[in-house]
Amino acid sequence: MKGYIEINKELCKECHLCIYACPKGCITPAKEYNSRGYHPVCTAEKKECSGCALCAVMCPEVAIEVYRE
Amino acid sequence: MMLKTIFSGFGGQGVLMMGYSFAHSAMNKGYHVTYLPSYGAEVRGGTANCTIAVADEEITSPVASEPDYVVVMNSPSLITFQNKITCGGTMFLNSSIVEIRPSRKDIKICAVPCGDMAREMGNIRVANIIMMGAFIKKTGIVPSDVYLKSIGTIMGGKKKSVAELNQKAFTAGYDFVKD
Amino acid sequence: MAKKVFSRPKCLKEAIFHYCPGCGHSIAHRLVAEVIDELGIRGTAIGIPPAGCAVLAYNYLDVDMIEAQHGRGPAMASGIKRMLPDGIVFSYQGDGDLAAIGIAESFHSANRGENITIIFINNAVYGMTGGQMAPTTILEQKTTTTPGGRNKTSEGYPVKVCELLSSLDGTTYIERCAVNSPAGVNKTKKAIKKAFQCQIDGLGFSLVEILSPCPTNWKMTPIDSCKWIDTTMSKVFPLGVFKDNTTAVKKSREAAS
Amino acid sequence: MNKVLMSGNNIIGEAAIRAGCRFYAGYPITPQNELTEYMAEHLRTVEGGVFLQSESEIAAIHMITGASATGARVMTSSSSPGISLKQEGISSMAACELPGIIVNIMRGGPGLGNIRPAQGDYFQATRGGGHGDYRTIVFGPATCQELADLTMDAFDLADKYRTPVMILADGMMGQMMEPVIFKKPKPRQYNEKFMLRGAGHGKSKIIRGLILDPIDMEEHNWKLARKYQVIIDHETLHEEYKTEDAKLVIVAYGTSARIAKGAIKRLRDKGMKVGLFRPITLWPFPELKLRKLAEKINNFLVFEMSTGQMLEDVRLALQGYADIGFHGRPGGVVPTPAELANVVARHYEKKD
Repeated sequence: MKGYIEINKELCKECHLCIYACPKGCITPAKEYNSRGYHPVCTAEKKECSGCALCAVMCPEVAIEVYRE
Repeated sequence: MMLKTIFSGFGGQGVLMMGYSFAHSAMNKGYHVTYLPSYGAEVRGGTANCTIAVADEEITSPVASEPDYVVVMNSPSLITFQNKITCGGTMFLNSSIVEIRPSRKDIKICAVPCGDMAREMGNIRVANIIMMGAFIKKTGIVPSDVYLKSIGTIMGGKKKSVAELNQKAFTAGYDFVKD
Repeated sequence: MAKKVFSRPKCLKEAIFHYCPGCGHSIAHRLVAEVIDELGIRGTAIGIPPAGCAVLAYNYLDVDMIEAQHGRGPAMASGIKRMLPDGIVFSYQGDGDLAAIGIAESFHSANRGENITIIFINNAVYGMTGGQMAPTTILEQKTTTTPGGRNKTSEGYPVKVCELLSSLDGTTYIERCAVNSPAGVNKTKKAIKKAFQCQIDGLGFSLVEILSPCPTNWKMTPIDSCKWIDTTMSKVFPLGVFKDNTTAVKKSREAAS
Repeated sequence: MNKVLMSGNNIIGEAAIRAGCRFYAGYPITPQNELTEYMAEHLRTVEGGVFLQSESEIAAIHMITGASATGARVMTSSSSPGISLKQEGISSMAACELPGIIVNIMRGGPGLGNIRPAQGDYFQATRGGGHGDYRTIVFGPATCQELADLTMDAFDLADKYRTPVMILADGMMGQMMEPVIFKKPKPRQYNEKFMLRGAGHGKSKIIRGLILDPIDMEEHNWKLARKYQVIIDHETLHEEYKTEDAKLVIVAYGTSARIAKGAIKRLRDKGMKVGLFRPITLWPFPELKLRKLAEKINNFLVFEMSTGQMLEDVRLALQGYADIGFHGRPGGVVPTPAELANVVARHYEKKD
C-alpha cells in the first residue's frame, strides 16, 4: 500500500504527536517557522508513506490530510 | 362590616376544613374573604388553626389580632386564643372535650358538645360539621343553604351517604343553638 | 488516482484551535465532529460547552450550542432534552466542571437517566485557570495548589467518575478511553459514537470519559504526556467499558411493547 | 369565568399553566412548597408539560434556562435562601437574553432566617441579585387577584424583552387564600429565531454570555442597558390610594401595602388625611410618579417588613424634596394595621 500526506503547515503547532505516531518515520520537524511562530512538521525525504493515517488520527490540529493510491 | 374568625383545634379535627368551607360559602355569598392558615415545619397532629376574614369591603390584613369569633375544638386552643378575642366577641367551644372555660366576662360563650353528638351519629369525624351548624346559625353571616351548597362543592365526588351524613350533622348543630 | 482517506470533518468549523500544542481537547472536538457527521445528526444536535478551556467549543463545532455556567451543563441538558425529546443533546465537560462544582448536576442527571450524552475530559488538572488541583488530580501529582504533590490526608483522593456513575441504576452506557495513541483515539471515537447512538435509540444516559493530555500544565512535552497517561494516569483511571446496558434496555423495551 | 378560592402559591401555578408555562423545575422550601406541588400535579395533565424536581435550586434555574432556550415558557420558584442560590442562573439568563419566571415567596433572613413572611429580599431582587450589569423586572403583588394577573403578564413581559422576570411575594401571599378570577391569557408572541432547536440544514446558532473582547462585551452591556431603559419607560406600574387630599403618604408594597391600607382606614376615621403609594413594579421603580406626588405632598412614610430597603429607592425618587419617615418590622413579624396606624399618626401630627 502506498500513499502520501498533505500537511497544512499554518495549522501545525509543533506538538510532534504525528512523528510519535508514524510507524515508518516519515515525518520530521521543519527548519522554517510558520506565521504563528511554530516550526511545523514536514514529510521526510526517501521514506515510504503507506497512507495508514495514524499521524492524522493523532494530529490535534486536523492539519494532515491523507491520500492512498 | 369586617368579621374575623379563628378556627383552632387538634390536627385531624378538620379545623382547616371548617375555615375553608366557611370562607368558600362567604365568597359565594358575595363577600370579600381571606383565608390564612398557620404554617410551619411539617408535623403530623399537633394543633392547627386558620384565620378567616369576611367583609363587605376590601380586606387589608388577613391576620386577626382581635378576632370577633374563635372556634376552639380543644383545650390548648382555648388557652392560646382566649385573650385575643375582641370584647363582646363569641367563643364557640367543643364542650365534649374542653372542660375549662375562659375567665373573661366580656365575651359570649357558645358551648356545643359536638364530639358527643357526632359519636351519637356514629361518626366522630362529623364533629366539625356539627360545630359549623352552630357557628353558621349563631353568626348569621352566611345563610345555611349557601353553606351547605359550598360543602357540597368542596366534597365534590364524595359518596351520597357522606353528603347525607354531613347534612344531618350540620342540621343537628344548627338546631342545637337558640337564636 | 489517489483517494483522500482522511480529511477535516464537515461539522468542524474552519477555525484554528486556541488550545496549546498537543492538547487532547482538540482531538476530542474532532472526534465529536466526526461522529456527528457519520451519524447525520448535525441538524438536531444541541451542544453545551463547559466553563474551562473548552468554553469556546462553539467556535469549532458547527451545531447549535448554548453555554452553561460552570458545572451546570447536565442540568441545562436535562431542561433542553425534556422539551426537545428529538434533539440530540450533549454536554462537553472538564473534570472541575463535572466532578467538582457540577458533581450534583452530573450525578442527578445520570441518576434520573436523562437521555443525554456527556463527553467528559479528564486531564487531572485545571487547565484554563493555570494548573491547579482538580478532583481527578492523582496522588503525589504536583499542581500549583498542591506544590508538594496531592496529599491524601489533606486533599483526599482522585474522583473516579465512571466507577461512581456506573453504580447508579439510571445510567446506560459508560466508558473510559484515552486519546494518547492512534489506537486510543480510534477507540475513543467508537465510544463517542456508541454513546450518541445510545441517545438516538432512546436508551438513556451515556458518558464517555476521555483521559486527555495537558502538556502545558503537566509541564511535559506532548509525547511525554501521552506516555504518562499510559504509565501513570491509566493505572489510577483504568480504561474500559464500565457499563453497557444498551442491549438489556433495548430487550426490555421490546418485551414491554 | 367563576370565582375560585385558592391559596397564593396555587394561584401562581394555575396562572402560569394557563399562560402557557410548560416547564417547571424547583426544589422544596417553605413557604412555597404548595407551588412546587401544584406544578407537579397539574403540569402532567397538560399537553407537553414537564415538571422536574431538581437536585438543588441551582440545578432548577439552569434546567429552566435550557428549556427556555428551546422556546418553552418556563418557571421556577423558591423562597429567600433558595433564591440566593439561583442568582448564578438569573445572571446567566439576563446575559443570554432568555425569558423565564422566577417566583420568590420571601421568608425571614439573612441566612436561613425563619419561615415567616418578610420583605428582606428587595435589594437582591431589584438590583439584579447576581453578578454583572443587569436588572430583572420585579412584580410586587399585594392581592391574590394580582398574583393571578401579574403572573400571566410576567410571561408576556419576559418574552417581549427576552429577560427573566421575578414575582416577589412573601409567605403571607403564598399561604393566604382569596377568591380570584383568572383572566384569559394573551396569545404568545415569541420569535422562533430565538429558539434553539437544532441547526437543521441552516446555520448553527449560539446562545452565550461569554464575550471575551471587552469592546464587544461593553456593547452587549449597553444593549442590555438600552433594553432596560425601554422597560423603565413603558412598564412601570403603581397604585395610588386616597392620595388626592392626603397630607401624608405611606409608601409600601405587597403585604405591607395591605396593612397600610388597613391603617389608612383607621386614620381616616379619625380625620387624618393619609394615603398610600404602592409600587407594583419594584423594578422598574415608579420614581417619576412618586416624585410627581411630592409636588403637593411633602410628608412620606415608608413601611416595609425589612430594616429599610425600598426606603433607598424612595429617597432617590424624592431627592430630598420631602420628609421621609420609616417604619420597619423585619425578621418575619407581620404588624397589625393598628400598630402601623399609631406610628403613622405620630408622624402625621409632628408635621401637622
